[in-house]
Amino acid sequence: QDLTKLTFIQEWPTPDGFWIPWILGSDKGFYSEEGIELEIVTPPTVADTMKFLGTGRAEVAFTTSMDIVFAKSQEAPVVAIGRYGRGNNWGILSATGDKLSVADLKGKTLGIYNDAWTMAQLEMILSDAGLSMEDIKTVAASDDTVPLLLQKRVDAVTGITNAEGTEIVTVTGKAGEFLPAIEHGAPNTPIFALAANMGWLAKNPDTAKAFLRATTKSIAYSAAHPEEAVEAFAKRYAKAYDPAFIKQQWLDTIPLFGTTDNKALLNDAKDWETLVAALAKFKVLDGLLPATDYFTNDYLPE
Amino acid sequence: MQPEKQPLWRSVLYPVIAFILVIGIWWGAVEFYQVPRYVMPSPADVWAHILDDYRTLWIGFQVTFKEFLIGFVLGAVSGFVMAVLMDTSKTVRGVLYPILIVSQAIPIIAISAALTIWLGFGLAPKLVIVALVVFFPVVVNVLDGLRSVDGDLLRLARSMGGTRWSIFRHVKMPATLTPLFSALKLSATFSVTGAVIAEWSASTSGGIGAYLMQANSRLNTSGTFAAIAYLALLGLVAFVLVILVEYLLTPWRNKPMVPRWSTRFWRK
Amino acid sequence: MQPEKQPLWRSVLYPVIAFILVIGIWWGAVEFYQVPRYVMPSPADVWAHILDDYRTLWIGFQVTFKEFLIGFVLGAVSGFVMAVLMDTSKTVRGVLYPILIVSQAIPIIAISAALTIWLGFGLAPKLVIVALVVFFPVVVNVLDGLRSVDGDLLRLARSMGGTRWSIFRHVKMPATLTPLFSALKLSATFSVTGAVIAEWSASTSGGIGAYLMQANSRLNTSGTFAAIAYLALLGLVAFVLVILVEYLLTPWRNKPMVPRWSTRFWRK
Amino acid sequence: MSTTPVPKLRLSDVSRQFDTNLALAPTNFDIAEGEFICVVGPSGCGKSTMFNIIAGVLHPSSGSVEVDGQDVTGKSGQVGYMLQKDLLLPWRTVLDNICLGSILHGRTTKAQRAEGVELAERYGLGDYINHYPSALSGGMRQRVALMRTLAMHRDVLLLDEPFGALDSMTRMAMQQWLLSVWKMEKRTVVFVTHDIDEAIFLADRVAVMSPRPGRIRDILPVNLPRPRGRNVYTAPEFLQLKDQIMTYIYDEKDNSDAA
Amino acid sequence: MSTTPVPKLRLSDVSRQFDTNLALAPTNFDIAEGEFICVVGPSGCGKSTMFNIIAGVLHPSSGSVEVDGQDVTGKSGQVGYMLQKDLLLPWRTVLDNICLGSILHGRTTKAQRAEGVELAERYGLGDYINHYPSALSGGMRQRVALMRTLAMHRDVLLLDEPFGALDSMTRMAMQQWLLSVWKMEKRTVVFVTHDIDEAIFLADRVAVMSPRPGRIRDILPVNLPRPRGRNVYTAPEFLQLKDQIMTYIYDEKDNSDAA
Ligand SMILES: Nc1ncnc2c1ncn2[C@@H]1O[C@H](COP(=O)(O)OP(=O)(O)OP(=O)(O)O)[C@@H](O)[C@H]1O
Ligand SMILES: Nc1ncnc2c1ncn2[C@@H]1O[C@H](COP(=O)(O)OP(=O)(O)OP(=O)(O)O)[C@@H](O)[C@H]1O
Ligand SMILES: [Mg+2]
Ligand SMILES: [Mg+2]
Repeated sequence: QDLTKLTFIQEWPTPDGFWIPWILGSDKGFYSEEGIELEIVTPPTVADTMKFLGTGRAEVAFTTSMDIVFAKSQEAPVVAIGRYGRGNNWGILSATGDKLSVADLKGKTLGIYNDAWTMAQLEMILSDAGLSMEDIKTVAASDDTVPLLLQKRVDAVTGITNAEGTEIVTVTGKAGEFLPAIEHGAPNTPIFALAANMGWLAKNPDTAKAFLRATTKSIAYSAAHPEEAVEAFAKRYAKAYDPAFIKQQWLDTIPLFGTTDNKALLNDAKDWETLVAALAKFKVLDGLLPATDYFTNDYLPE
Repeated sequence: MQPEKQPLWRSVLYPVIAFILVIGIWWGAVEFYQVPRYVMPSPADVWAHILDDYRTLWIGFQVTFKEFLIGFVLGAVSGFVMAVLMDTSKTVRGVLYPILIVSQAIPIIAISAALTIWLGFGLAPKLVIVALVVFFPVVVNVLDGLRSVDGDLLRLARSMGGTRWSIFRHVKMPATLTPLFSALKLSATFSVTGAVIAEWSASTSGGIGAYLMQANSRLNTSGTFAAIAYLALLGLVAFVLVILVEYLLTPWRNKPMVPRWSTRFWRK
Repeated sequence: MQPEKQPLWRSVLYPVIAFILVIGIWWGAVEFYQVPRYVMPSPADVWAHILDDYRTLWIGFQVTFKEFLIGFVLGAVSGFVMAVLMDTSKTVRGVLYPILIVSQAIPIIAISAALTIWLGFGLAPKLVIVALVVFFPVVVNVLDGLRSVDGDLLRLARSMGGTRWSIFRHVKMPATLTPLFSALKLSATFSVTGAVIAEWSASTSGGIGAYLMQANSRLNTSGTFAAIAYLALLGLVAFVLVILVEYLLTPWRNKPMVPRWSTRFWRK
Repeated sequence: MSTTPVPKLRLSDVSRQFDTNLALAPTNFDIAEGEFICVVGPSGCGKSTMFNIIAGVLHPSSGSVEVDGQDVTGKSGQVGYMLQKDLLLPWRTVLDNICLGSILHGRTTKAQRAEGVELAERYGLGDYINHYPSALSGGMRQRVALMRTLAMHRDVLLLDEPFGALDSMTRMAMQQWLLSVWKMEKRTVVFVTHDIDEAIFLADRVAVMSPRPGRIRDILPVNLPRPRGRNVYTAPEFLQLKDQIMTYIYDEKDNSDAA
Repeated sequence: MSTTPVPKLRLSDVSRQFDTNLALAPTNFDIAEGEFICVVGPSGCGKSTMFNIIAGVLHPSSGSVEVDGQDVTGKSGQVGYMLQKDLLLPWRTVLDNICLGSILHGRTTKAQRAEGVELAERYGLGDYINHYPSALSGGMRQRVALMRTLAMHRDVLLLDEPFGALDSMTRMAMQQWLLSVWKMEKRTVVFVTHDIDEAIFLADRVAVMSPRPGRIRDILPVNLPRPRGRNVYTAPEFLQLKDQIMTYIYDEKDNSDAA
């Protein structure tokens, strides 16, 4: 049987536990069963994913909701075809036993992941306590902010529970303190998404459906077999990774899907509306479109 | 890479033609291939962005320029000192040379995190990163310069009763200026890249490198290319600066006489 | 940066001392300052990691070496051609030189996405990135070499009825070998860094650069430093390779006679 | 003057101007087949300019150059040419350097290389054909440079201060050697030198040039018998010629600042 | 020999071995105050080795060097020293190059610089004190190099082929100039040259050296009256000395391969 090659561009340059479904799915043959040969490629920087998707260099992408919004504001022909996770687990992490409130942030130094969504949410949280960006000092590190936190070079870092949070647990053996953004004005909408090039989508609806079917199946299987999932990852990326970290990350990720049935990837129109409204309110960018322009559920399995 | 002796109109005209050529090809390509804006903007987009955000860009330019300048001088000076150190003994040279060569293969980004942890978020780690870019070429060239001083000249200086220090000061050191500057010219623009990488590593600065990264993360290609344009400008400034300093420090290469303002000028 | 003529035992002993020194200082510092493992591992940790994962690292080494090698040759050849082109006319030189200089200030990572979009995810963009690292020094040095050929020698060759091409082939071109190789030596190890950046740019490869990034992104410092060790090795191999090729291609610099196996050797 | 009806080399009103500087005033000079002509004159009097014109690598501002009655003005490759600097290619063997002419014309044939070897053997460098020039002494290098010129098979050889860079003792040996080569090869030689002793020792006729503008001031025949040994330096005719040339050169008023 | 009771410069059994090569066999040589000694000999006969030992930059394998009866073996800074290469510092003005000795001893005083200017003016380079060496001709550069040596105020000057790189005409002018300097400054000069004419023209005594091992073969007094003009080249005494030196040099059996 001839397989259709599908280029799947990732959100950032380095593999991590989020990718487990398609890694394990490829190994188990879930994609080839659907006639797809999945080529997983990484971008130079987090910003380049949408360039590859928009120009059709890649057909599908693992990305963030925010990147889709930014890309569409630049008229890139991309659209979300599925969500990855349900809610917003982004927030501010600090060392174990050093729990911070929003008001405590005044005058503190924060290690941040340098993207637009981080800045936007940070502003939302700060305004909840009547603060602004002027009241804190931010440090953007290209790779990782966690070592800075552990070495007490910064007082706190921004991040999500199943990445930065996982790191803190793996290194120190204890969970860090977490200040969730959703409790302080940020919208509780999914961070990650699967996206596709719209031109390709129009011409290859069946392949798109096949891709999402296989992915849905992979998520369900990976959630049910975490040990196998971590093994598949370790096999592909050898010892460049700390297996303990990957395992922890996947375990931290599974609950975020909510369900792992056919509805796992379903886009919720309300989520998108909330997001667009928040972006408009905080003037994060110009050129916002109606919420329904950002996603489609047409290619999801029934 | 000594710039050619040429009439002034040429040394202005040629870069202008070069500039027009680059802009023209860029614009033509963007129009002809219908390159989408989120991949590559047209020169007009970039120009509009620069006009729109010139204040931030200008501040960024100054920040990055400062990082470049201090780091560059630091790297040049420490490279020079290292070369002098290595010139003193065969053993020192033999041991340090392999370390230097191999160290070049280590990507700076891989050690920038450790640098930040040791040195904090201030200027220090950025200066070190810029300095590292200049360091190696300077060591190699200055060492070559020191070792190529004519043995007869050294013998003559000794026969005149020169001490080790005075011979170094007056005979060997000035002989390293030409190779030193050729190393500096080769690494001037490249160390601007060093400053950018440094800003990415741990950025509290509002430099052009940080601007580039932020614009890039928002798919704001006009912003990205505006930053690149400023970096190109910074590279040009860096290069011209090195040439200028060389011109001032090595008057004997361009002039038949010592300049009148020099303390070495003899008035009857 | 011609390596010194020294007895064999020295050219082995010195690097060994250098190696021991680096490892010793590293180990001592890690122990003394109680540096945590997630900041910097001890040499023993790294060694353990290498033993544990040698297969992947070895494959990665080969992948990266291939990228380096092809890209390096590509960059050297195209730099050479560019220099020859620029040597033909003052105008071409005058226009291209400023472009070349300024282009050095643009960080490769800022354009690597565009490169990948044009050239795909395969080897091509990686080769271009490595080639870019070598390109500039080669152009500068070869151009200098071409322009420093003695005018009297050229006049002599013309008086002997040489054509433009045969004079280029037999008189000018061989004169560029020495500056060409000094550029290659200066950029050999550095272009290993180029290969690493290239792998970060669009990585479907399993090279050492990709390994480094993966390890680095998740605080696997043993993995990071294992990758750095392999990169250092790669840099050393690159450097030694260039020296070796230079030795073979320029026998007149080391030997009094043409080697017996050469076609230029005359047998009575 | 011992000119034959058709001279081997004829300069007719050859001159050359560089911007406002008349490097060579219109010059006429006939040289017979097999003659050995030496040209002496202070620095900057246009000797190299004249040679570059004859060799065809510099265009004269006026006048023409004829070889065997053929106009060769501006044509290169008609005469052999050699300079003070040996200009050997360091990356080529002695043999290849001797054969450089044919290399520049494409490939060297086996026969051409064999001829180069024969030349090297005949003139005492047979053991060095596979060496690189860096392995040779200054005198040996100049000999190779001359063989390179000989291997071009041109009847006229222009030698521009070929021994100027050698120490006096090596130089004397080279002069002897050059005369023996000239005798065997029967070429027409024009030889530029700063050294008056050398000029008289070698030449059939000595052309004395003077600068500003560069021109031939006089041509003096040397009637010393050949072969000439060390004893000619003390011959009265030699001393008288030397004195005359010195007078020409040092009593020109504007040479006091030449040093 | 015209030696005074205590010679200005005395070499006693000075020799130097390089590995297995005896560059200079044990040599004795006394030089009187104010004498002008020329040393001739083929390449490699140990002339520069001898100079380096006298200048104190090379240790002899045996023997001692005395200046005014004082043992100065291995001590540098006792004599003035000048080489064929002018070795001017390109980044220093002519004046600074002349004052290099005092610069190397710390700072130049105003007086030292004024003295340098005076030297330059006295010997025809007054207009060039603020120039860089690159703006000067070869002859001018050598004159600066000699002034640098004079400014050191050493009684003994060692000149190692100072004019070897100049063309013959510039060279003659420089010889005249050197003699005038020597006459005014009243120094003791030891002058190495390859050129026999030059040696005889300049010297009070000519030391002829021969190689393998390097040694002084003979010392010939030159009894030509001073000041010497161009006419000395044709004086019978000159020609006879020249012939004798040539015989010494060229009839040594192992010099045939020197070229
Ligand atoms: N390419 C050139 N452009 C301008 N002027 C030149 C050029 N070549 C030579 N001249 C000038 O022409 C005059 C004659 O120079 P030429 O080299 O022929 O002298 P020469 O007799 O060979 O001197 P030398 O003995 O130093 O070799 C000099 O004044 C020189 O400056
Ligand atoms: N530093 C050295 N190491 C080994 N051998 C040397 C050294 N310096 C000189 N020699 C040898 O000593 C001998 C004498 O050399 P020296 O330079 O004194 O000769 P010279 O008479 O000055 O020759 P030239 O006329 O070429 O200057 C030569 O055989 C030379 O090879
Ligand atoms: Mg000339
Ligand atoms: Mg010598």
